[in-house]
Amino acid sequence: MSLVKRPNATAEWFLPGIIFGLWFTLKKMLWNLFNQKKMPTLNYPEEKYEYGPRFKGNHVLTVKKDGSIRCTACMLCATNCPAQCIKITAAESNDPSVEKYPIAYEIDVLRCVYCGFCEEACPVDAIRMGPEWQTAALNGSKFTYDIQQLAYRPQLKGGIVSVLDEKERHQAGI
Amino acid sequence: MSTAFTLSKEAEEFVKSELKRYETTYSAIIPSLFRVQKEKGWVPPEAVPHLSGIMGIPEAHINEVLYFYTMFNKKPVGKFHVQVCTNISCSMNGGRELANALCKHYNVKDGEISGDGKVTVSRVECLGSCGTAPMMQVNDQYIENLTPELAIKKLKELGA
Amino acid sequence: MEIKLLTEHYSKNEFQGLDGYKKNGGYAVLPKALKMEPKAIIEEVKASGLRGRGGAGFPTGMKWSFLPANNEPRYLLCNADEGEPGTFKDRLMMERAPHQLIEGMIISAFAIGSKKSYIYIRGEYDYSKAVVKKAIDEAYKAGFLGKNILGSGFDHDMDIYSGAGAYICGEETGMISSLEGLKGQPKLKPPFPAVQGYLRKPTIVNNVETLAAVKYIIRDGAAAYKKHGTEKSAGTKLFSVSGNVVKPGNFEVPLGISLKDIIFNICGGLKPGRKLKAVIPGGSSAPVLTEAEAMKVTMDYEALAQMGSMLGSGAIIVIDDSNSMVDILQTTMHFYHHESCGQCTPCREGTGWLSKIMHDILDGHAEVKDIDLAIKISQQMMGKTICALSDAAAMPAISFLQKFRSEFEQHLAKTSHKSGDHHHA
Amino acid sequence: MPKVKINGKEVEVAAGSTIIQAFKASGQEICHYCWHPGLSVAGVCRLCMVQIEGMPKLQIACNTEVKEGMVINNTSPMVKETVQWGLDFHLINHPLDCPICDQAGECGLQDQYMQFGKYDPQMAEAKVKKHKVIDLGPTVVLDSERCILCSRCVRFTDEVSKTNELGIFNRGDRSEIGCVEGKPLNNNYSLNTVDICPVGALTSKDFRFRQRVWYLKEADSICPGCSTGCNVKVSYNEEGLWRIKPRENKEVNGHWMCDTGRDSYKFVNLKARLLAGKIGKRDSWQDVAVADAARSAGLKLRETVEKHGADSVALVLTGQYTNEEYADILKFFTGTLKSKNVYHWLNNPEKVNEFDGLLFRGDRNPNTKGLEAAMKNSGAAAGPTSGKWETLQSQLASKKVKVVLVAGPENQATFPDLNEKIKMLQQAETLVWMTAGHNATLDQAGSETWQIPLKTYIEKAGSFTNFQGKVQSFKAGTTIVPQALTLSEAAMLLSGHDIDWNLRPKGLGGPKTNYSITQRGTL
Repeated sequence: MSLVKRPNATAEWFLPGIIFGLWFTLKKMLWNLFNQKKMPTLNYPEEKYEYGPRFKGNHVLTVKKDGSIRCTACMLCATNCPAQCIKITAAESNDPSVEKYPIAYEIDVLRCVYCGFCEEACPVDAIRMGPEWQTAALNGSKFTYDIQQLAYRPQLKGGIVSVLDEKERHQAGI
Repeated sequence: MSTAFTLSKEAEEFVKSELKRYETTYSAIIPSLFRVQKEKGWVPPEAVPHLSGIMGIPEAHINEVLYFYTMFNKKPVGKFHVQVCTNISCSMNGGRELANALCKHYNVKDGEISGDGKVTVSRVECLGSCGTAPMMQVNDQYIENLTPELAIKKLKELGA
Repeated sequence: MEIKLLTEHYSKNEFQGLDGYKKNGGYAVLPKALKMEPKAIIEEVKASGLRGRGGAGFPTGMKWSFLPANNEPRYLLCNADEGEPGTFKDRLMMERAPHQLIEGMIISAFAIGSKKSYIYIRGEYDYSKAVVKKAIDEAYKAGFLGKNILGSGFDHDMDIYSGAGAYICGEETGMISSLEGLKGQPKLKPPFPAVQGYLRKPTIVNNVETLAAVKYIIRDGAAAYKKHGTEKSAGTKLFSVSGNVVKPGNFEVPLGISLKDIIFNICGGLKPGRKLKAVIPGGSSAPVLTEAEAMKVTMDYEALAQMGSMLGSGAIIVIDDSNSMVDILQTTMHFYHHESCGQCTPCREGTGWLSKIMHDILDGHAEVKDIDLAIKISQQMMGKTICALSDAAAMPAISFLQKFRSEFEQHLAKTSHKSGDHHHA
Repeated sequence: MPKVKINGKEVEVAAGSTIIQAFKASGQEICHYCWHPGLSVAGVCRLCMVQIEGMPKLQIACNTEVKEGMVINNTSPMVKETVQWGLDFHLINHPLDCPICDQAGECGLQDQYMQFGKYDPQMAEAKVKKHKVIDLGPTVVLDSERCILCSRCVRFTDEVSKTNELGIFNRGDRSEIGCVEGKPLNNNYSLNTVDICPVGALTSKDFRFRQRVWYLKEADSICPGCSTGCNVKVSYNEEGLWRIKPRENKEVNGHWMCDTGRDSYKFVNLKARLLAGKIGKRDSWQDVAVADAARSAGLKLRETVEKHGADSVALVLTGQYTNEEYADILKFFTGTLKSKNVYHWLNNPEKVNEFDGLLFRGDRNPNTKGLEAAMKNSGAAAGPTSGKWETLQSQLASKKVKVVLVAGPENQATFPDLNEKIKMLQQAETLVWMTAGHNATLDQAGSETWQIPLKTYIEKAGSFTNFQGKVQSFKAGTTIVPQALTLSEAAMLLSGHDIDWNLRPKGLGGPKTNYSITQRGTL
């Protein structure tokens, strides 16, 4: 149980509070003026914070060594997704060593809760939660990420290579 | 299809006579495949639909038989198909060394045809000549109690 | 000491042909047999204690009596698909004395009431096929085959059939499948061949040696035959001895002879300076015997079974101390992997797995725990499949790995570092 | 009737049945792959091992006949270990590509390993490499690595379809299923091999990669493909139907169905369907609510009868509707309109009695028998009246018949004479065309036409009478076009009555799209 303290006479007389507040602000301002480097805040958007590598930001679809999409369209991420924000359309590839691949992979990031279940469900390291976190856009439709956005957006510089290579795995007999 | 593949008249006659020889027509598959191999040196895949046409047996059954038995060559072999036994008794008495020596002499790998198209050396399982190991089978003929040098000499005598 | 019953005239070249065979007492038993009651022949064979010489050692007379008593056509098949590594006795018998086999077969066919028999000869035995075919033609001409044999009213036709290179066709139902023109895959039992075999008709499958021996049982009587050998393992047997002995070859001896006797007296012992390490007593499928076991065992069905091994086809492979047991087991496993027909999963996958493990052990890619794994795999393959090939692969694996475990461990200790890292890691 | 004890539970089974059948009869679980009730016994997977009291070795349940008083169990440690290892043997060379394998979710290996498996894989060696993505024929794709060589498909082509296309080539663990060059797996029953394949080795080209099976629901139904009336189950999700599989019925189809029948999901899906009522003619079509279309058509019919007599209207029925619907529409026509001008539109009279020897029949309507019976009952006409088409034709030409009401074919592909007949029927002043799908010829109508969307077999309950005269009833599975009517509902609306709209099923929502996003406006 928490007790709420009733205001008494000293508390009602607010002038000392105002003076204390102004003084505190002035003190911090002066400190900041002379210690700019130690300032804890960032001047966003000129300055940006670097999150740790495990930060779960915007999704990334990884690619194979040849640059094609790693995803095999197994739909485990879509099945596992608690927000049901992933939509995949699979197709048969002409390359028999690929067999199945997604022709459409869409994530509705407005619905996404960034739980990371998709990357945990993925058996082939095809989807990861990347370090990016700026998801602002002017239009609602911009929040549906497609393959182009997920795998080949400029920030990824040509795509992130998956740790698993199907050909190598097949040759190794796994 | 069977257009490109033909058998000699005698062979076709042979196949037809074998069909009547046994209690069931299916029994004629093995002798017929042997006959094809005798004529062509190996059993090309086109032989299967061709035989199926003559014998009235589904292609898949003939192909099953063809692939089950090891004596049918599914790939072309040299004029002299040298099969060296490398099973227990033979390998204990130098069967593997014999096979290696022959491979080296004819500059081939296991199952390959030598440059002049004459010799194929394969390692095979027991040929039932364990008391006279090591041995090799050149086409149909058993040559026993061999050493690498002797084997090469015998093959030379045969013309390889 | 050798007893030459079946092989009495084998040294004579003329024995191969009809005339030479007749000169040496050939086709003298046939008229006698044809005058007997078929049932009496079966009883005689039963009384002789003759057991199948192909590998399983099942009493022949008993097998014949399993035939249903109906008028369906029945077949006699001679199993000459000799594929067991180490065995080469049937080849000798067919090439030296084809008529002896044919005569034995006619008598057996008469006993079981079969009008058609086949000799299934393995495909590689080209010379055997030619010799037997020629002998059959001769027998037809001389009236020993065909309609109304020797005026007895008994008709019988005989033909040969060539295999095409499959060890599994030595298994009786595998052979029947092969003869039916299918893949040589063993069939489900029941029904057993004696009830439903070749073309779903009652069929008896016997080894070359078994059928040849029938002639001598009828000639001399069951009691005379039984004099050779032991109480439960009667008669003589051809042993094919190979490996590291001075004088390898086929030797006919009475069952119950000591293995030591065969190796050191009949076969002239080992090469000088070599020491006996192990003996495979019944073809590659038989569990291996250590030197100590080999020195005290007698060669009959019971003694070998007691030792945990088997007489099998009578192929004795003598291994001296110049050989690596790892190498031999790898060769054996490679063979079974190569020959598994691929029908039953435990055998198809198990033989492949064992072969890979043995290969890894040989190359030093394995660990000690792989030895236990291989034993476990083998145990799980035993008795789980349609035919006995799975057991035939598992038994040597278990015996080699258990009896010579220290050698395998030493081999691993010696080699496991040379390969560096491998896919186990 | 021998009695046996299975895991302590006593069951009585028919004499001559095998232990595995006794297991099924007693409702107990037994691990197996190669055994299939519709095929011969192969006994090669060696998983249905059981322990029988008095026998030293384990026996396979699929090839061992039950004998009176047998005491059988498959729960002893020995059996369990054997099955665990048996499954491991199956898996050591089986690739772990479940993510791209279409069988995942309905895979025998997955399910049985979960239930009976060892959970301790010890295979460290490289797997055997075989061919992948082999085109076996127009309908089936093979992945040899996934194949566990149970030989079910080979036995199917040998024993059931008797076409012998498949074989197992090579031996040992190099064995592979395959066809011979020049003779692909191409028969009208090829897709049954996909059904019976316990793993993902054989996959259907039509279904391959299109859906994961765990997104699909199943509903039982009757195949409308021909008059055999195979019992089927339909897989669907909110986007529509994806495939049809056979359901066992010993009296009708056994375990199988034909490939042609498997196509009868395509005309049900949205793309092929008529979604709203349409009134008008070429270039002047007007979309109206389904109920309004039916009501106005009914008004037209009744007016015509009042003005020109009962013979000025005609009803044309096809054999693709349920018995109940026939009764209702005929009641409307012969009762309310008092007309006996009813015609049975039989699409291919010359092929009606054709039969391929297994399941597929030339009569491509599921309910020809039912329609004949309904027509007889209503007193309209009897027997297939293909010959009477001339009567209708002459009546149309002489403008005696002014309005034709048609319950057109649901599965338009089975009517080769469809466009020709539509053109003929369009000679009438007014054509009221009721059917499930849209049709281009109809859209080019020169005369006044009503198009009223109807429901398909999977969206309604009812019964079909198959060629044997066997009445097979089925329930509604799912709803693809919620606004469409059944023929019974249409009959009610045509006769001027109303139906209870609250009782009608709602649709399942349509394809899953991220539509909510695109509907959000710009900021």
